[in-house]
Amino acid sequence: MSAAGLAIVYAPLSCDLVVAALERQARQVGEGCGAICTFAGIVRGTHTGRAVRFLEYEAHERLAVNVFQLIATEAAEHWPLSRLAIHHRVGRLLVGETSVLVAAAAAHRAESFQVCRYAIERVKQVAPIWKHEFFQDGERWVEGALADPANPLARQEALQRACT
Amino acid sequence: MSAAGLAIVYAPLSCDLVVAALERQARQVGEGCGAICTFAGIVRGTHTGRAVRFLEYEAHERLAVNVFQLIATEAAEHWPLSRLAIHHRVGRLLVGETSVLVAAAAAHRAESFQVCRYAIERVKQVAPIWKHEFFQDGERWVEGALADPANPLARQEALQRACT
Amino acid sequence: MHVTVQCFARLRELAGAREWVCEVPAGATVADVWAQLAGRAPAVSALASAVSCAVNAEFASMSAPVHDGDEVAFLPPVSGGA
Amino acid sequence: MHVTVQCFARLRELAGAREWVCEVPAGATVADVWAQLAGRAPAVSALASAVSCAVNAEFASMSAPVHDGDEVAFLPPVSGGA
Repeated sequence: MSAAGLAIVYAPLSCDLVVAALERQARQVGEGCGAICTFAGIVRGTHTGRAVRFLEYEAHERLAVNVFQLIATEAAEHWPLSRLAIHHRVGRLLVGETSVLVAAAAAHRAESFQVCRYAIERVKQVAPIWKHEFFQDGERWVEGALADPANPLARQEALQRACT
Repeated sequence: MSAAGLAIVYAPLSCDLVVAALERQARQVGEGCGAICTFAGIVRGTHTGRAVRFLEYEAHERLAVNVFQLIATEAAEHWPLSRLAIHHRVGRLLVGETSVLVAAAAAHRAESFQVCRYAIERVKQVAPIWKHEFFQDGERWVEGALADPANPLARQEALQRACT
Repeated sequence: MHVTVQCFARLRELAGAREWVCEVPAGATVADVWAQLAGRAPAVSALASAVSCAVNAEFASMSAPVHDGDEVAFLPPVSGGA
Repeated sequence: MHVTVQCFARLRELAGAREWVCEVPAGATVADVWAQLAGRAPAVSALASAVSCAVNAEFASMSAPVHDGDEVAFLPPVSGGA
């Protein structure tokens, strides 16, 4: 698996552009591109009951792109004929905007769903990206997983969630 | 679950437009819209080794929209806070174009993947839509499932494929 | 009474027409409409065991009654969604 | 020798700077760089048990050696992807 697009982006994300670029790449592979599954993470208007004003995402950009490439390489071990794109936005995002867009292409739909789910799980586990929530009544940094791409249990969990 | 968009369409399908409309609807519901999973079915360049010139899709349009509504109602029984859009294109499609676009919105990602996968499985099982393949060396109608929305085994299979 | 018969996809090609207005007696069922179609276009019988039907854009069984003005659609096995 | 220390997110706020050039002796490890950071900005110690690190945009362990000109990044627990 190689990458149609693995990027940290400062502007709104477009599903159509990512899908079109991915399709052009994936049509060259195996039986061609018959299925693209995408996942968009979107800024919600409330979190744990607090009204969200906006979010700010911050990334270690070069490391994040390296991690996206690692995720694509991992996916290629399980789904060698699939293709993957991962775009994560940084900066200030308003409610309703897309923070992350994962797209997975394959010849058939089952594989496209699995690759897409696997990739978003891995992004959440290991990508060096941070979410800063700004509420009407305060702010907080969200801190989730200790990023460790070598942790086999985390990878196993991502595979399970991909319904493989 | 109600429908942001359940439609038979004569023009190219836009993921961005469908996602934007769905997000506006889904943000009003429950914990809001934090996740949209989409599935695009795409015209492949070869099928069973034969080079594809183009496809033509035909639908019983009114029945198809009724079936999309039925699928949305079924999904609401399992995932009451999700929202669903289904757009299926008809007419002539070239290689690389999107024939069907399903989008499922939920507060969290697991549910968005499940609803999206369930919906595309049901579309394939029961929507009154037909694919006519035109190859370099001939043509054929594709005939898959006998459409029976009341068949509980088919619905069960769709739920299983949604990894519920 | 009259019903409008609609055929789709390969069935449309076998029937030779997308729509056809058919006269049926009072009390007729979808099966009676199919029989008339098969009489007019015997080639459709190739799909007899694999056809679904809908009346006025709702799925119906072959034993469902039809009424004057109904649209009766016959559907070969479907192949949308990919 | 000199390395560039980079801190992100809450760790950046606790450190009071995104980047800081730090002088370390030959043979120093990432852990030595962290100790210097904690000396300069004690508040970062709150994250000591929950920090990952990267050298030159590759994940690295605390015991990894650093070299002159390296970029040494400290990463609090991540929260992208949603």
